[in-house]
Amino acid sequence: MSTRAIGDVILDLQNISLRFGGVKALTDISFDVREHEIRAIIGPNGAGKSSMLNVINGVYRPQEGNIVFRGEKRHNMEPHKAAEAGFARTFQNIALFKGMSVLDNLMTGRNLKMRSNFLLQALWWGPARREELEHRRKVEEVIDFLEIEHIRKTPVGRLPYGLQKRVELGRALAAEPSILLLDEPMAGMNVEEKQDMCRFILDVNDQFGTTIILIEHDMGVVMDISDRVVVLDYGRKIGDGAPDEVKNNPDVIAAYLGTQH
Amino acid sequence: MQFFIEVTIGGLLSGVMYSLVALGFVLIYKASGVFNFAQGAMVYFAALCVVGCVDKGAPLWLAVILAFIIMVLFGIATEKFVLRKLVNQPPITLFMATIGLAFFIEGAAPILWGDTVRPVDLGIVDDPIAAIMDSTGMLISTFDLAAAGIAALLVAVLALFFQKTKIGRALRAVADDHQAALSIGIPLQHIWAIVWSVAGFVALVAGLLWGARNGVQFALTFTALKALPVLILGGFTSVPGAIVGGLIIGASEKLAEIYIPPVLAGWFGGNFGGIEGWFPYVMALLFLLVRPEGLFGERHIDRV
Amino acid sequence: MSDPTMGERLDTFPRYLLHHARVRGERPAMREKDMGIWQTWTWAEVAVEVRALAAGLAELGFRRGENLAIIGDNRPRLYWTMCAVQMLGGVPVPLYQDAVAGEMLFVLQDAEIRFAIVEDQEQVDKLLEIREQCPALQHILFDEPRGMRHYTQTFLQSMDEVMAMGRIHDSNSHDFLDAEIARGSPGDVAVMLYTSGTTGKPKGVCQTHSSFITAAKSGVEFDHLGASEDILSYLPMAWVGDHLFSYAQALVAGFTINCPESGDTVMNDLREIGPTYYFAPPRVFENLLTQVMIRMEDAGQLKRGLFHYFMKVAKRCGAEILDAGVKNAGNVPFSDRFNYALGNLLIYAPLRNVLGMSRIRVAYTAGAAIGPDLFRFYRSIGVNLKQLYGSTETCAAVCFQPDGEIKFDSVGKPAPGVEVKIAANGEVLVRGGMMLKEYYKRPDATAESLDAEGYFLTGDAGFIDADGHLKIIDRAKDVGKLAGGAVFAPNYVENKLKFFQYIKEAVCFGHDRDMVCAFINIDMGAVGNWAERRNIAYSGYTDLAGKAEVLELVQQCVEEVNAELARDAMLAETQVHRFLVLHKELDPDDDELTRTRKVRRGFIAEKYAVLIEALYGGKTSQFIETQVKFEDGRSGKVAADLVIRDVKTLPVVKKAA
Amino acid sequence: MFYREAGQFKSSYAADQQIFPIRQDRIGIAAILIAAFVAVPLFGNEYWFVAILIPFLIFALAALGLNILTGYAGQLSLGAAAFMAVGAYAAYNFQLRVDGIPILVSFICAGLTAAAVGIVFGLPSLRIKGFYLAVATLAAQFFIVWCLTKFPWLSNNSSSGVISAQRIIIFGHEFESAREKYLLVLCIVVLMAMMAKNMARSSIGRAWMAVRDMDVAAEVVGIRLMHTKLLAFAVSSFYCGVAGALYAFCYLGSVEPDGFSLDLSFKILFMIIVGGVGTILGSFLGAAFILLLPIFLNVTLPWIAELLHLPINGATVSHIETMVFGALIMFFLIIEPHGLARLWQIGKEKLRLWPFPH
Repeated sequence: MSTRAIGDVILDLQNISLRFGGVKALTDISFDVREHEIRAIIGPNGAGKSSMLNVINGVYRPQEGNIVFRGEKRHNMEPHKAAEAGFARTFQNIALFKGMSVLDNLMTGRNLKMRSNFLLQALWWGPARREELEHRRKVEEVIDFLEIEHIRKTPVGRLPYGLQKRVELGRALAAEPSILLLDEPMAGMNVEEKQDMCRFILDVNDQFGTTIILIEHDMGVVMDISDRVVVLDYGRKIGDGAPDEVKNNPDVIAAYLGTQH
Repeated sequence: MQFFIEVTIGGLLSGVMYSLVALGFVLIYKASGVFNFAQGAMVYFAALCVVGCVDKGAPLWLAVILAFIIMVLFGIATEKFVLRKLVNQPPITLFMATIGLAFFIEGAAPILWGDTVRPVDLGIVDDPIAAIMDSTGMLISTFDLAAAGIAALLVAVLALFFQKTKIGRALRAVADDHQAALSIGIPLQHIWAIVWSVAGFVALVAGLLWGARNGVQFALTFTALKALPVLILGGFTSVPGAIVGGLIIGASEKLAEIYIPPVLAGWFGGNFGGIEGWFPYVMALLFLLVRPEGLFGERHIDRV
Repeated sequence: MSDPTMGERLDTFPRYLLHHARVRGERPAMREKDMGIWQTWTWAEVAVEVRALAAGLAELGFRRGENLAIIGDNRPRLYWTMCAVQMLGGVPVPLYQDAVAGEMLFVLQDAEIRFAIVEDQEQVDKLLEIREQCPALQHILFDEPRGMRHYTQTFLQSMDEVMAMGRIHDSNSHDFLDAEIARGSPGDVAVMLYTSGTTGKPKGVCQTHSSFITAAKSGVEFDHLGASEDILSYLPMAWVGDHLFSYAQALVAGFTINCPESGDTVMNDLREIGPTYYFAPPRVFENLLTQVMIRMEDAGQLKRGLFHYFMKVAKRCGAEILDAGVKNAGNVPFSDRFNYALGNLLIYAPLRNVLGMSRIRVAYTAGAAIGPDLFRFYRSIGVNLKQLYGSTETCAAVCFQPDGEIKFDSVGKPAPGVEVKIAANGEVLVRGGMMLKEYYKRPDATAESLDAEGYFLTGDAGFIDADGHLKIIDRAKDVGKLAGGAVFAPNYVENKLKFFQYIKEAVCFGHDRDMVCAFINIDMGAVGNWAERRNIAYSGYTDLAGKAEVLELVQQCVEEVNAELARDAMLAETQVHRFLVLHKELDPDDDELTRTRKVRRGFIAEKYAVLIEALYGGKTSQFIETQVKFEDGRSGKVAADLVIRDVKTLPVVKKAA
Repeated sequence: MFYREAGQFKSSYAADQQIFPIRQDRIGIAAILIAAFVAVPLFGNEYWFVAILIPFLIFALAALGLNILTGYAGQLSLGAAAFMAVGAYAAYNFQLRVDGIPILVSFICAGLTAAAVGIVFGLPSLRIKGFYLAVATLAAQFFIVWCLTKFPWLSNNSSSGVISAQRIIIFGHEFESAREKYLLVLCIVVLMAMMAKNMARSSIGRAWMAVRDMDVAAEVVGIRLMHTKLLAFAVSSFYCGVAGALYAFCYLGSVEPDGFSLDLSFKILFMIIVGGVGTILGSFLGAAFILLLPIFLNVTLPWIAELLHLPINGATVSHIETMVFGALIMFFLIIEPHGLARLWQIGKEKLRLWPFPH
């Protein structure tokens, strides 16, 4: 399928447990992610998939466990530190900035890389102005990549669902992440939109070597595009391995048969 | 020490009044998620209605009933012309709308009823209670005590209303989950109209008590400003919180007013009275930093 | 003005390019909407790029006289490729980019393509699909590298690579390209455009530098085009019109061509650029007008009122005022002029703006008959829309409508230096500097299309009217004669009928007969609406088509056509005498129309022989039953008693010519 | 209709990202600026400068400040007037206590002082949101005004905290007449509006809006909430502070702490609601509207009352004014929550698409 070389482990999650009050969302979950791979997290509704992503980039703080990222061990991430370290993500329920245009939403993805201070920006002075134009160029590359030229200046709130999802991916890509976390990137899309999205995900992985961790409901898609799959059920890990292995894992089959939806 | 206790009790008793106003806030917030800045204006308006009716020659009891009817009509009108049009707007927008509502009432009330300061006589004398004064030497006003009693009664009635009546249960259902309430067939708009009427009733009681004490005047609208820190302290959704918060704020602001200015004057020289104006806020603010959900509020988890 | 060429020999396109790079090096030569803005290349930059590409191609082994295929949307680098190939004395062969691989196969084989330069992965895939059958194809260059990372074939290269190679080559030996350019001569074939050919295989039309430069110059001089024009290039590069406007004329006049971002954004890009020079086939103008009308229906009362009021004003005097502006000889009353000025402020100018036509000085349409209402609409709102006439073999530059002499049904006067004459059978013959050299590898076809005096046989029938305007009436092979000897052009009459919104199709008969009769198909939408407004109830097409009111409506249309025909001495004999409205819609599924919705006259005449008999037999009605195929594949029968009506005809007006 | 954009294409990002990308807008703005800088000073009279134009500009500046915080960064504040007070008193004290300090430097320092105070009261915004924060800003409102009243040093020991602004001398020229003051205020407001617009279209503006629209997502894309929110408080307070200084120095001449009451804060809040939350233009439209409405009512109400033979006095007019304000706020929130600026925006879109419907 692709010629990229899967590298060493860059993210290792060790014995993660997360509770909200008395409710256990995740229980003692461990798995690792290798550089350049597409790693899927699957499981029935309420299995704790989104919570897992939220732990990875620091939106939630796990009560127990460690996150080892590029050899550095820590108890939890901070969202903006995760962003600085090269994590970008999309959300299950689109979390775009509704009041802004597509272009501006994508530009926020580059905020981290913008250095000039607000005074220079207020004066639209040399470096600030140059920087703004330079990053615009980068963002335009993402727009071109995702084929959303025609909606560049449309406020995101007015876009149909499928396009919003694509814009959200664009915002993540604008940050040139090394690890991309995708929370159900194809949920609620029609077949054609799903195909497009699949193509984009594979292209990102292939062209930029981005490591991708993705949650997806569509089993066909997951089995097609991912290198390895983690299966969660009721906050516990019940399977982990290559798609074919996972597909034949009796626990996984039971979990899925038991919770048809 | 005696002075301290006297000040504290005085403070607690006026705190009851804050609680009363805060209660109106909580009711509306719980049922409709609206932070009603106009509650203070409603207190003023309700009191003016009573006074106005008395001016026109109605006996007090009739005036109170008329005022109550007016408040109910007002509640329905608010729901119909303002809230219903703002469904699904962010809470901040609703909040700002109630600021507008407050201005509207503050402008309309004096046009309807006149803007002079007028007394209202509930027949309760504002004298120290002799028995207490004799035994402990402390000055505790009969009126304050009666007011506290009425407030306590009101809280009890409301508690019963919420627990025992069908409407009350419906109100609680709405507070917990709008969707759920809809699905069991309660028209949300009726609920809101009822809640605003109940809040109007609470405002009426508060207005009468405050008015009887200080005269019915524009300053009554400021009670809303006092109720805000109470809410922060007690939590926006908790009836007990409103009561406890009101007591704490009432007592502490009186104590602060008595004990802090001399200290400041000692440092800087001059007169530092009027601390009451901001002390509850700063206290609430500091409290917020420690416990953002308030004493009785529920901790909220952002789901992503 | 002194000689602008300063003694240069401007007789090939590469020389023109270098000329512009020298004379107006800083002026924009090309823009493309890309990455959100209009990326711009000046003439000097384009010259550098083209040289790099040419040198790179030479390095790859591209040789003088070879053909090179170009496949893709209108993109600057594909236009550059044309010039680069010409620099090396090769022949660019643009192909229609939306053709499937199988359709491309013939051209690739016929032209013995060794090099192909294509736009993107999509086109590369098509070529790979048929590569086995094109053993000659050795190099495929692509413009857009996206998605090409995993194509490992060595014969695939990106244009970037080749141009980088070329840049080095050109800087090392600048003289090489200069010498190649110097070797070029005006008589060399500059480009090969394949005609679609309604019958048989496509033929490659070889056009020389000289002929296209002649054609371009005549157009440029005719409309006084300067270096400051902007044109939007969005029509297929393989089509002669695009080659004339976006390549030949741009290089001759030195104006700017603008490439849209993508096919979906053409309308928006048109609006942004606001071209001063514009070309579109009638169908584009028609779609635009339809959109205007639909969108105006959604407008508020006031706006709609204003729009309709001023549209009436424009219809009354707009076209005249546009002509008057040119000729200064208008006798439009002041009140109309005032009304029109007001309309221009409130409606016409804003409308031109939203359509992206604010800056248009000259707009052309060609390729098919354009309805007079449609044509008049654009002219009346102040867009100088004109018609031209030509074909691939004549570089699309035979006749242009001169400013101020616009006739809705003529294609204008012969361009300077072009001779037009009408053969005895009515066919239009053309001679001039803009003619093809030959059909590629088809001496037979070449010989067939040129007569002894060197006239090109266009295959179109037409005549030249009293003012010297050429009028095309039909394909020559379709033209017949009435029994009385008058020329009968069925298509011409049918088109006139079809310009009425109520008439969807018309089929005219008359060859070897003493009068013209017609079958009519009403337009279900338009007539249905019309009927509803009059409270006429109907159950379906057959029912509606049989209503007396509808027949009356159609009769009025036919009579109007007759009145128009009567005005033309040449055509007056072909007025429609009798007609009937068919009981079913002509349908490609029933083989009555081609898939491109052209009437299959012969087939219809056979199928409905009984109706034709009735028409010419003087009957007033005729029963008919027809087998039809429904959309779901079932078949059934439609039957009706068709009323045949006589139409008023006018006596022929004899004009003193 | 008058927007004819065909042919206005952009061939560079600089051209595409300029403040007014449409030529007709640039012409319009240029016309307004010429009118404001040349025509108005030439033909305006004292009443216009003092009663309308100067307060309009100053309130527009304050509204701009509040709009940065509330409209752009989404942090509701009910204490704008307090920060104006800080600015007014700070400018006064800088003039008073620093020898030879240029007045413009004082204004800047006043803004900076307000910004510092703003940051202190913005700190709670890191933990609390929405109306909790509104309550925190109320604390600022009451506390600051109390301080200004009670600490005599701040008002140079004047009774009840009243201060009288010093003379305005810039490069040896004294700005004395209303016309001169108008021009000074105009320059400052135009400059600061331009800066606000620049911030709004830069990364900092996007960060504010991101925090406003979806703070969790903002954090995930790497926007530091603390930094962003506090900067919004600082910049907003800076604008309010300068507005306060101008209020004291160019408008009223002498001010007292109670002048910067909660009512004034509300008035500024109303300006941005009516004008348009989250737009620069809205601050100006809102300020004009809220300022002109009472003038309009004062003129028309007695006239109407006379027509209907109703008794009316000054108090009633002011009650009606309050009532109308309240009704208007509700009206705008219901009908057009994005205010006059959005109406203008829609109107403009209509003109751009004319004759097609929007």
